[in-house]
Amino acid sequence: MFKKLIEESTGKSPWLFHINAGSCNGCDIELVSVLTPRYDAERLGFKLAGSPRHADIVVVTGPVTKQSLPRVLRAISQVPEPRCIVTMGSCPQSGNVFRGSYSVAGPLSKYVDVDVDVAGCAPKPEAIIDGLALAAKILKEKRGRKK
Amino acid sequence: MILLNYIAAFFLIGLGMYAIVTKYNLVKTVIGLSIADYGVNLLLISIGFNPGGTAPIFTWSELDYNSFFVDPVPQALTLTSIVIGACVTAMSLALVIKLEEQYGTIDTRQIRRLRG
Amino acid sequence: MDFPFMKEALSQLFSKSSCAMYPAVPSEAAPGYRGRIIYHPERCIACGMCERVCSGNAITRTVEHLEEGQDKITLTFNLGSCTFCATCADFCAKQAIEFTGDYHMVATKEEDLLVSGSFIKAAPKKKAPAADKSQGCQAPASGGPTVKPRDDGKPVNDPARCVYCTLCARKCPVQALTVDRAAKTWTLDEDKCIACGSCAQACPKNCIII
Amino acid sequence: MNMLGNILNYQHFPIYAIMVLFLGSFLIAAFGENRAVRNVLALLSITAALGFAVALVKPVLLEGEIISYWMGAREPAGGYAIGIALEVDALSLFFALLVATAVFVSGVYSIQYMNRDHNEKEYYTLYLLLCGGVMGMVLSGDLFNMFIMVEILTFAAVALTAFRNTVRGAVEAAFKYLVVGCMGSTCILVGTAILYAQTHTLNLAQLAQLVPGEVNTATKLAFALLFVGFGTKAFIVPFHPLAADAHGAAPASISVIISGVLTKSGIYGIIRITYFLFQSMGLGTVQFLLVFIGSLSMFVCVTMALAQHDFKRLLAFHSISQIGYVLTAVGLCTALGVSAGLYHAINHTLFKGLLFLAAGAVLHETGTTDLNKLGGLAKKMPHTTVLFLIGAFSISGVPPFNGFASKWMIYQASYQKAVESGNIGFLLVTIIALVTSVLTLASFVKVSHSVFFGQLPPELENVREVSWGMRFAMGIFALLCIITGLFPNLVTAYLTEPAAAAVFSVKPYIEAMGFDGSAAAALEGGSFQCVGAWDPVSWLLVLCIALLAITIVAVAGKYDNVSRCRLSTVEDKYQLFYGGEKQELSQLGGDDLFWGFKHNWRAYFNYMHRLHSGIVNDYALWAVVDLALVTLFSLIVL
Amino acid sequence: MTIVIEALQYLGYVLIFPGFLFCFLAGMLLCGIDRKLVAKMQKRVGPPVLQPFYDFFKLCGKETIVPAAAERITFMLSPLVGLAALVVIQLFIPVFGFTAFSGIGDIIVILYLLLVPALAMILGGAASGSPYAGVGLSREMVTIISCELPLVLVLLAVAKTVGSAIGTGLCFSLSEIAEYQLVNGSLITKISMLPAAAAMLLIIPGETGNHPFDAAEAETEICEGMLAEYSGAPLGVFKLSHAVKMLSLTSLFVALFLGGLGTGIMALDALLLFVLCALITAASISFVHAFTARLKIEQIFKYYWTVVSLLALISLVLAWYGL
Repeated sequence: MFKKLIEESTGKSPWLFHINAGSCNGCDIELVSVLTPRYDAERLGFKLAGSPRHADIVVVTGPVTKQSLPRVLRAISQVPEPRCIVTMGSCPQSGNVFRGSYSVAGPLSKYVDVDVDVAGCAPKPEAIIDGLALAAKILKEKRGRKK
Repeated sequence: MILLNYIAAFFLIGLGMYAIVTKYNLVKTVIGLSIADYGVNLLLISIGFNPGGTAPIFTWSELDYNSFFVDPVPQALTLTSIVIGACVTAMSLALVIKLEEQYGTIDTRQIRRLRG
Repeated sequence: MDFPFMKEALSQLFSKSSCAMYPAVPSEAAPGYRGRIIYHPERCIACGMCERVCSGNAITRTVEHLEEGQDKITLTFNLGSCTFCATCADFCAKQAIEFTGDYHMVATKEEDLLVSGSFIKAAPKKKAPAADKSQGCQAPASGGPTVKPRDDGKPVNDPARCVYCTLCARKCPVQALTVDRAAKTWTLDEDKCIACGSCAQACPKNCIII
Repeated sequence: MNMLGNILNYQHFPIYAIMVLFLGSFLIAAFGENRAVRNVLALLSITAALGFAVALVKPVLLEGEIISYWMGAREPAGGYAIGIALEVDALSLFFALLVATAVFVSGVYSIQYMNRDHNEKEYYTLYLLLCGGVMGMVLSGDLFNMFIMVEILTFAAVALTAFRNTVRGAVEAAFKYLVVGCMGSTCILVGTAILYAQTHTLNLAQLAQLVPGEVNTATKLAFALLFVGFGTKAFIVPFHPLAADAHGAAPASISVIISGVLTKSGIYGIIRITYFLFQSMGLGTVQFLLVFIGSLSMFVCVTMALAQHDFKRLLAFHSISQIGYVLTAVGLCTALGVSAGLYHAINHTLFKGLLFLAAGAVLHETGTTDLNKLGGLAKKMPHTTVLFLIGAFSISGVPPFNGFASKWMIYQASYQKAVESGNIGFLLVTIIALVTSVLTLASFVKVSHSVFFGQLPPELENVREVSWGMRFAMGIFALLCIITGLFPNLVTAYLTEPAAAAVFSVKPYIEAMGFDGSAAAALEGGSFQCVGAWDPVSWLLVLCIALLAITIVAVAGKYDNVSRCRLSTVEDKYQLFYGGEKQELSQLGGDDLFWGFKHNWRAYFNYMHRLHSGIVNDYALWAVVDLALVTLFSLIVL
Repeated sequence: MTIVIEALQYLGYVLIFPGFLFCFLAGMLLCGIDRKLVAKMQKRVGPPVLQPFYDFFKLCGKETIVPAAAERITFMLSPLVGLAALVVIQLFIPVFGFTAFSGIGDIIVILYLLLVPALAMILGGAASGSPYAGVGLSREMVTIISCELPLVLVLLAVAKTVGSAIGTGLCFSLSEIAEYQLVNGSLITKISMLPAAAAMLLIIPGETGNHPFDAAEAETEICEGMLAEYSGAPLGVFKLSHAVKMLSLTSLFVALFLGGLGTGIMALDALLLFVLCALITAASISFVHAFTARLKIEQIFKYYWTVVSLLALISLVLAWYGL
């Protein structure tokens, strides 16, 4: 029973940890707007956590600069299993306009397995909700696979 | 006459306290302690003094209700007190020497590493 | 102490929320929203303008040589690298790139974010794919052109207005134009020209006529 | 056989208890060159002292007998006490037990704690002198002997404060202590002399018989002098800076004696003069004096402690704060109040001893007590940490440890007093006591965070747990802390209530020595009755059941799904989360941890900081002003 | 035989009714209601009422990481101790006429027991070694200090009022306070108790660490402070403790001021208690949350020691003079 409760709950309460890896702030603002009354992701159980230790989903924005790379990787490794990594906006997926810059180490998928990509520059809040819902589903699957 | 003793005793105690409170020299502080101590000794002796009494040296058989002597107890107290006073002076002077070694001064205003 | 929203909070308790219940209630993007790219290979002439103007390096063009001098040209738009600025669409002379209101660009694999299309381009021919002429071409300036347009869609220069700024030559994707400022000459290598119309668009004096 | 029986008669035990300590001291001075001999002698004498004190429990505490012992069998002649007397009633024995326990544990601790110092022989000589002085003082039935013992213990304490004279400020602290301590001793002597001049006796019982009938300017002055003199020994405000200085420099085992025992001797003296000699506790004004000074000590010292960043100095201020609790409770003059105060006195000796020993253990291993330089020792010294936490919980009054039981009684006593007397001032005392308790908790949170938890500075990487002997000594205190916390009924029934009853029975005290006690004022303490309910054993049982149930449920719910670092190099995953460089040490300094609190009180804290200037003249001035104020007070109201 | 039955009965108290199970369900529901209400007041839909349950069970399924710098035993044990202490508090607080364990604790014990969960959290945070935890525990401690003074005043005022009414002068026993209210009506009907009740309402969010007094757990500034290094089940237990603390404080309010509403039927009483708790949560936690911004720590201190303490003091003085 306990196992089932846990499995059921895993998809219903995904907590986010947001890492800004050199983002221009566009995606960050959009992510915050997802929590505003207009979109209110909390009704789906989403919540912004303050520490990676609390999080289920890591949302990375920005092109992953060289300076931020070790910290991003450290923060991601500190998220307890099962976890799900979401890249938000084009930057972490490819580097976008910053690609090829001397200071950009991205894309993120070179270093960790990215679960969900949300494209857009910046993505529309609805797209973010889509992406997070997909991440929550993946989370639940991972949880089910583990047991 | 004995009143003068009391006044002198309290004056000495007061003087000692005054020295401790107002003098910033460690040695003067020690002197203040000694002066206060002498004041106490004087007070003790004065308490035991009976005008016209003899020295309190008796054997059991000599003692009767007519013998008139100064109170021996305060004298014993005074002796103890003098000994203690000497100890205080010795100890405090030893500490003053150590302080001078460590701080290079005997000014109390500069010996204040422990504060707040 | 002042609590300006105290009453507001109370009144909201008994009124309807302002949530857009998104996943349950589908939501349309606003008009003019630049979402997922649709690429129309049949209109494309592979001029490469889009690739050149793309700031995010999202567009790649691959050329595959087939027999008979035909090339299979594939354009791939990586949405994961796109800034959705629509400059490519603006620059496309042939309207081959279209931005739609579809914002559901969520993928678990990077390949899902690629939009690509390919077409086969024959060796230089007389006929070029028909394009909407009224669009790519600027309206003639007052006074009218002094030269007649060609019928194969390739450019003609109007020497009366040309100032030999060389912008057209720089914009030409296939280096078919040579402009010499000193000698004041404008020459077109007709074999190279693909009739994309970029020169006409680039011309500040509207002296190139297609 | 008869002689042996005579020697082993418990009537002689009080003098034995004092003498073994002094004897041990002299023997060590004479034969203490060898380390083993020295340790055996020291252990023997402290164990014997403890044994004699415990042997007196049955006749004195349980059966209520008052032992009167005349040295050389010189009984009073002609209605006047000539000989030197020991008088042991329940109150004396209560304090003697405290002394013996603390001395025993601290002695056991010293053996390994002092092994890195030179001059151990002198240490034990002075140590046993100090202990004998305190023991003699609480068992003495003679005011002048009390003074002598006070002088002995002051001397020994001063010498021991300066014992590690290379430690920062040790000599300075000793000198300040000596100056102000001697002023206090002088006050006691002058007070004694004045009382002698008025009554021609030095025997406490006879003084108690004669003094209340002879209230004049001179005895009022004597009251003030004695009160201030014993106040110096208890380090109550305004003498608290001395305690802080002395504790910071003295070895930890001595701090235990100074805070746990020496201050108690001051409290004992104050109880004796207010309840017995002058029998003035019936006066609301004297109650006010004690409660006021107690509350002031309580609050001022706890705020001073919050501002400290030295482990032992902080503990020293807390020590005085807790003494403030004791004095306040004793000053309430109700059975519950006195009982609560004495209970807190026991607890204070135990938990403060434990805390000082823990601080000593930290100092012994790391070489520093600066809160800003320590951290993360819990991983290196797990047992010390647990023992320290027991002490910290006890002093902050976390149930079910002993500090809670006594504080709980103090709150009730003060609130009851407020309700009964209708004086809203006592209500303020309850509130101050409660707030002080929380502030105490706050500063111990600060200590535990900055010493035992948090991050380990790299230079403390090689710290090891202290030796078993030191842990054993701390363990005794910790065990006693828990026992006295769990069985408050037993403690009150067998220890504090008899002692509190003795406080209110002046007449038997006088009559035990063969004097006429009929004139003694009958102080009525009222009945001992708690208005609340507190049953720690049941509470603990319930807590354990709840904890067990929760643990079972938790473990079933994958609570033990733990992953931790098993490699020698720490992976990223097990690093702390913070946005800085990887290896950066970011331990929070203990200095200003409660900024949010201190910010609002910054004027007060700055003022207090300036006031505690560290200049000995200032402290002497405070003593003189205190003396003047108390004199004025007693001249007006007594 | 009777001993066995009695033991089972007490075990039932500890485990089921006012104990663990009730705490768990009611606390989580209160938390859910609070979140829903705040969302409503902010024009949002808000999470489902059962969301705290989802959160808790999800956290149970997560991996628990013990940082290398942490002291493992303290780190793992402190959440459980904190929760156990809260459950015990709940056992001491009367449910109108019924108290599970009446003879072993009183107001002051409650006052001190309320420190235990906070202390457990502080020690757990300190044991984790995180600098954020250091900042968090400092703020938490200051918040405790802030709340302590007004809470003491409120409790003393109640003790005085009931004590002078029943003739003993003062009364620290909670079950006696509850009985008095059952006979003589709720204390909140007395004028002297109104400021105390108001003060208590303001204390509740501070004690539970709810918005706007949550400087100690500010997730945007200091990564949830003491909880920064907690993950998985221990974190879930802390979240549960927070929920139970809301229940404890609100039911303490009910016991102190609304004790006269009891019906005498236990099931009904339990339901009534829960409804009242939910109402108080709505008034004191959710409502304040909805329209305030987080206070700085020194503002919290100032606020509690001036405004709230003054309210409580007025009440105490009124009670003192028998109004």
